[in-house]
Amino acid sequence: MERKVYLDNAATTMVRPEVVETMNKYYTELYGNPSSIYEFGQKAKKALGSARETVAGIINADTDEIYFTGSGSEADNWAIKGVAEKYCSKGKHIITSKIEHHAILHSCEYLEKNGFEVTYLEVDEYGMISLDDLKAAIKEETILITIMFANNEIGTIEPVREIGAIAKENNIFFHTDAVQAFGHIPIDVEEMNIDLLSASAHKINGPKGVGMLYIKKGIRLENLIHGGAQERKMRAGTENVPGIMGFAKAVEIAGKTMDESIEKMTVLRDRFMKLIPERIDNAKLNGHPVKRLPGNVNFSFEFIEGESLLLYLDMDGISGSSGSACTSGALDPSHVLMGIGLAHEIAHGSLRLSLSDFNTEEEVDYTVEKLVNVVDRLRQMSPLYTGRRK
Amino acid sequence: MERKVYLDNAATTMVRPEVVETMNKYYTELYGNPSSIYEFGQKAKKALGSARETVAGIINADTDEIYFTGSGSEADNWAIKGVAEKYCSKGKHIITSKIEHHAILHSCEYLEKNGFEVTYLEVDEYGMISLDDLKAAIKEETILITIMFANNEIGTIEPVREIGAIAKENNIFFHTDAVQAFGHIPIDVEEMNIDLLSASAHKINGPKGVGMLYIKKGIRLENLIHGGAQERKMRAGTENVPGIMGFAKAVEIAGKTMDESIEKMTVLRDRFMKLIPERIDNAKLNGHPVKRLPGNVNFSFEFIEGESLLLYLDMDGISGSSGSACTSGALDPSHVLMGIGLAHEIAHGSLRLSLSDFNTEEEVDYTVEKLVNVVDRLRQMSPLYTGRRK
Amino acid sequence: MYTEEVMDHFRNPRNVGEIENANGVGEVGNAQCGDIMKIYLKIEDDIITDVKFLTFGCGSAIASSSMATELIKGKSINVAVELTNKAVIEALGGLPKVKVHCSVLAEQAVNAALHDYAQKTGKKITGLEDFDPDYDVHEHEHEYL
Amino acid sequence: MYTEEVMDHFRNPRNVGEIENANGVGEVGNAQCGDIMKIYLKIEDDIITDVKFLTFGCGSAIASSSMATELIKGKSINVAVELTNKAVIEALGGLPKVKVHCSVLAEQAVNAALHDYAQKTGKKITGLEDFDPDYDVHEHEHEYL
Ligand SMILES: Cc1ncc(COP(=O)(O)O)c(C=O)c1O
Ligand SMILES: Cc1ncc(COP(=O)(O)O)c(C=O)c1O
Repeated sequence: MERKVYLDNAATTMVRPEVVETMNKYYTELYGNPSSIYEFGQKAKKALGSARETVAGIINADTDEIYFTGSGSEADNWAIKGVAEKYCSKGKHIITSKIEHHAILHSCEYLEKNGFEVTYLEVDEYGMISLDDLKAAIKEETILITIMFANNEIGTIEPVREIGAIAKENNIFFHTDAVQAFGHIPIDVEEMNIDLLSASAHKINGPKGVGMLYIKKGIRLENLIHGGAQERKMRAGTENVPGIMGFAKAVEIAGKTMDESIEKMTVLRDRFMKLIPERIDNAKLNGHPVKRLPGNVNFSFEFIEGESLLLYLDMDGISGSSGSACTSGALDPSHVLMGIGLAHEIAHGSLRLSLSDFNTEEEVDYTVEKLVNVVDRLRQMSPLYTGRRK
Repeated sequence: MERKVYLDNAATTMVRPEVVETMNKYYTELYGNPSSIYEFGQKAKKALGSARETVAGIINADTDEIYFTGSGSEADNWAIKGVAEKYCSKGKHIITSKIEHHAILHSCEYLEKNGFEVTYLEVDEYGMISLDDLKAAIKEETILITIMFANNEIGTIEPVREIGAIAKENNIFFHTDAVQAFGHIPIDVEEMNIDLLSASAHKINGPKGVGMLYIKKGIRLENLIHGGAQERKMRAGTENVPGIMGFAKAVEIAGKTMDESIEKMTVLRDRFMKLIPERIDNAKLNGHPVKRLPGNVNFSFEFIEGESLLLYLDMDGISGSSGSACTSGALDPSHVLMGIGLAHEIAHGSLRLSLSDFNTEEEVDYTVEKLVNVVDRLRQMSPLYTGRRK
Repeated sequence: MYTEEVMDHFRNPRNVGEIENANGVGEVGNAQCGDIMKIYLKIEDDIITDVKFLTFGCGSAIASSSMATELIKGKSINVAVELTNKAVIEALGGLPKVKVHCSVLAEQAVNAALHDYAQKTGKKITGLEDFDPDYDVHEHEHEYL
Repeated sequence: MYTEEVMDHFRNPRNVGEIENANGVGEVGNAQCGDIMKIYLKIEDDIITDVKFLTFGCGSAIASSSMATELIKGKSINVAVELTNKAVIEALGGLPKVKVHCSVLAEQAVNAALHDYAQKTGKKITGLEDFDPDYDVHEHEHEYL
């Protein structure tokens, strides 16, 4: 395997060299503890402040509304459990959707075990929630609406602004898991009435193990991690200064190049979305045709199974991902593909290709070429295949 | 300020160049998601497995008893809340000590708000808990004993083996916050009957933002972070592969050099402990004279206050730490110094110097020299000083 | 994740295809669960002279099918009926726990094809008495771990 | 953490020491809370001709003492009594929130010394009517934020 075409950027990304360089400085030179008063620690503290400013800037938040965490999952858990614990006297009802990330769904299930009621909104065939359903689900006891900004599997972008307006009108907190959207598409927490927002550095060419939760001023959460006075006493643990500085660097670059990057990725994405159905029969696009992340391509190929597809593509140096149960050791295919109403056997044959702006048109063409072969090869092997056998 | 003598290694450490090198490889080359099935992801998965083995090895645990976290604080929170939630039907009583880290104390306080009872054991003047007190505190409802392996401020090493024996005899889980001991002194979870143990990478020249919890086989914890199936479904979030690999590298080196490092640091520590009282009147050693971490030096200097001391030392390029309230914005000096029975005014004048094996004898002598001057200068300024004024 | 043997049989699966005049055909699994195996047998004088398979499924399903067909090719039906999922796993140098059911499917597919042959020809094959063509491995997955 | 001015006054505190024949001495704070300030005044014809201090406390306590003494040195007692903690903070280019009480202590120490002078000399100093020598700033910290 000579060639490497990385198309799994929704799972995780390569860390940019500039980001690595930034981090290395803080690993070996400016490694002081920001809580220490000597100059060496104060330098780290100052750096943290500037990182917070950068991260706040890209979503139009205030610097002191940004709390760094150890992952997107931690931010999601914290937002949901933190609101639930602090505001349970107001009510114990939460609204979310069926196609959230497991960090949201399993946090909600945890709360259900602890006496909360959760409404899981259905989505349409594109993965879009219905605003009417949302309105109908709101009750006196609803304290939180948590709907993702964009879906990680099918790339569908939810009507966040409208959700924010509904939440505000009803005086309910609105959290959005923006792990897939943050740094990729424009977000304005002010304009969109977002109260809490989760993000993760490793989805934007930053380091793994660093995330953040934006908490609108005035909202109090119970801590998820108790201990030291870091993050204004809200999230304990010696600050991961190198990771946070790397995150900020990645955000800075993402912010500067966003327009360009959206344009570039959209061209590549649309090329995939045009070529695949042209070259392969019975290929179904998953997710919304237009309201989707610029980097997300998701197709189901009838008669074949996703893991084999991935493994054959891997042999051609192409890294993708699938919602097939077989890739996860689960019995059912992904809840997202089920959520948009795919039949099991169709869902099993799904492929997600997720772009970064390091990808090229030539890689798209190479991938399509290989994909045509691989899909054909697997179909020739499949007892379900109804087309011509060779 | 030309010179830099870093003596705050109990707060955080410089990342070793070998560790940085290891991490960089995983940032920019082997950045694949270990949950992905393509070869690129599988390589990361395999690496994780070997990291787990290394980390398990140094405490004589099994590979699948190691769960990586985002910090020592997360590990502490998870251990305590996780046991509390899963075993609350057995009882709601927890035993800890008065001089634990805040990650432990505040987790316990959180549980107290939620219907648990917590006994905070007193310690003697050296910071040592009493085994008789421990035994007397055990009740039918006790589900967890959590006592730190070694104290972060005064370096005292608790009688962990004996605590483990008592816990085992009484069929109670034993968690130890080993953040300060792990990788520094020998730990054997098997022999010492430790059921749960927290550690943090950045205390042993590894990266910040990576920790681990050892969970003895057979013990089930409620998740602290719900979501994806990572860490055998126990701790969600895309694995911080570079950080974990860096942690493992640091552990590997710590393991190989432990004997040598203990010897070296003990010599330096004892030099401090000999020279300081020789050169400075009214200097009181805090912590145990012998049963203490090889890298921990802690003195109280009467008549002066810790923050000024730190700032003057900083001007000479020396980074230390203090349990003074003034360094933390709190009103009272550290709970640890209060816990060992220091008077407020003495506690305010405390200084912790914590070594790594990068420190040298020459640095010790330089520090003592400067310390003599700084203490004298502050005493000359102090209205409390009873000695000769110049 | 997979051993070299699994990858070899996945990369270059042996005996892929249909046999037009097969005298034993078995299909097990279902699309809902993500794997279906269909095995075609050409049996002459109680000897499996040819065998082919079609599989819809993951890498280990394809590799298990390939390996199972190799293990029974040229064998007598009395030997073929003894093929166990463990033998398939062993021959593959192991399978991940969550993939063990693939080897069971392969065993079942061979049995189903032999069963079909027995039914069509009226022959009795010792070892197939308990064969249940509707048995669903996915519901019994844990039993094989 | 600290401004350049604070660090300058901390590094090179002005007016450190005692005045042997001081005619006004004030001490505020307590060791338990971690800061004590003692101010010595030499007053001639209502003018503070000399002032010195001793302080047990953090960096900002030392800097506040130093700055306060500079601000009243050579001033008349009627001007000195007007010294506020805000003036000290301003002259220092700001103090961190958690350190504001240090500036209050400095104001209090000056007042205490003036009060002592007034008591010893029987003079009345306008502005000291409400002075409470037992007032503990630590209990009122929030009021000055
Ligand atoms: C004894 C002890 N426990 C827990 C912690 C918390 O570790 P971390 O900062 O990695 O969260 C520390 C250090 O800060 C510590 O010294
Ligand atoms: C939508 C969404 N939410 C949450 C997460 C969790 O982020 P992390 O892996 O950083 O914990 C992910 C990615 O894994 C995601 O795509």
